[in-house]
Amino acid sequence: MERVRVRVLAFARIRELLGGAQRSLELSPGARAGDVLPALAGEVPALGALADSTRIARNGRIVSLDEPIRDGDEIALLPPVGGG
Amino acid sequence: MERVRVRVLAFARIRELLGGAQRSLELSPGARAGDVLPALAGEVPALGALADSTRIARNGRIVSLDEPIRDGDEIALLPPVGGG
Amino acid sequence: MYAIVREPIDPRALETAIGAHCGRYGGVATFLGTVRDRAADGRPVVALEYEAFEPMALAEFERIAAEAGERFGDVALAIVHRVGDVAAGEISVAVVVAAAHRRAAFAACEYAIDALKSRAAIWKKERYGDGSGNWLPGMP
Amino acid sequence: MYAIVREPIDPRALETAIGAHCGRYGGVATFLGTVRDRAADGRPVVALEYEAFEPMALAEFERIAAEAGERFGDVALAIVHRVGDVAAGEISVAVVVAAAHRRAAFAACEYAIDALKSRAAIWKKERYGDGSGNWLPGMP
Repeated sequence: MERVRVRVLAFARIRELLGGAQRSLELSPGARAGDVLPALAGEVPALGALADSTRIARNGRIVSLDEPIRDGDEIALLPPVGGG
Repeated sequence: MERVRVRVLAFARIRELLGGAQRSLELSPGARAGDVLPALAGEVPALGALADSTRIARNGRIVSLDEPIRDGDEIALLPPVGGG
Repeated sequence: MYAIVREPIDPRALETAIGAHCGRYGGVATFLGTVRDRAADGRPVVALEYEAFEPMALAEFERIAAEAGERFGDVALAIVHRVGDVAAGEISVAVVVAAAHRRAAFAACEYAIDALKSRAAIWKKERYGDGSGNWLPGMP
Repeated sequence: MYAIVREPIDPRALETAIGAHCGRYGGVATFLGTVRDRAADGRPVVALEYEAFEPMALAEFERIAAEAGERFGDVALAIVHRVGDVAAGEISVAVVVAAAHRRAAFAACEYAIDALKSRAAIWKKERYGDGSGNWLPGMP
């Protein structure tokens, strides 16, 4: 079984809940984009409530929740945006 | 009969045709705003063709061509405007 | 803040003059009219020569600003037009509007520049490289 | 000209950067987002703290500018957003658009700021006088 270790980038409210802007995370083989936030919610339960509103970018591109994740990916967790 | 002497202010094309931005003009008693440009056209015929497009301001306020003119008035001859 | 000026226009100074950065407003919309270096027929233009009947033009600026306030709410406006020779690329007119929200700022800014162009006692002459010139047609 | 910056934004420098005064354009429309000193509930706001996922935000700025060009023709755009603490009254975002005519400049400017707010990977937190703060709701 292939190891799947990714770099997680967190922003805004998610960054604060996670306690940092970056961390590494090991996922089960066959993991998909939608598995990242639930995996972190095991450690920080408040993140679970944000899963519905969070978009996932894989290597700088927004992906659907069933996008397969590969070892070495950069996974960004994006709360609803609102600059300006 | 009352003398009607006015100060004429001319702008843009009218100023150039008239050869100056200001001049004084003596009008017949009972003169109206619409009489100013024709009076000057006697001296500068090219002004005659501009009468239809020229608006008249009497003492800083746009007036209709039948507005009576009084001695001492300031009469401005305004070509179609187009700043910006 | 309404003015007819002979020197170059500094839009940043206008923002300050209307209090755009006082914390009350959330958006500033600015329009700068700049002199194009080509006439409609393609001839090179070196400058536009602007002329105003200043008291009437300024009174119109104030009326336009009052109308913008009635239509778009709490807006702060600066309307400044330059006269004399304005070289290609330079700013001939600036309208700066601060408002709580961007919709009102954009709407008031566009309203004011449209009204200025069609109503203010200002004229312009296109000046070409060969020394000749041409008064541009305005609105009656 | 697209940037995420930490220092104060200078809109005049952006005009120069996009060639707004090169003589090719007849109008420049600018939108500056400024930080309001009151929250929606009336609480005093001392600053907004902005955060961006920079590579994605910049890529979005470029896409927005390309779309504006497709929709509104020959326009030159600068889109710059500041991150970090932006105090009440200061500029958080600037969109500067030069175009041959004012309609295109206004339309492209409003299009770009609307798109930026709803699509760019940028977030903001309202910071109050008592040291507390609140991430403002964004668009999913």
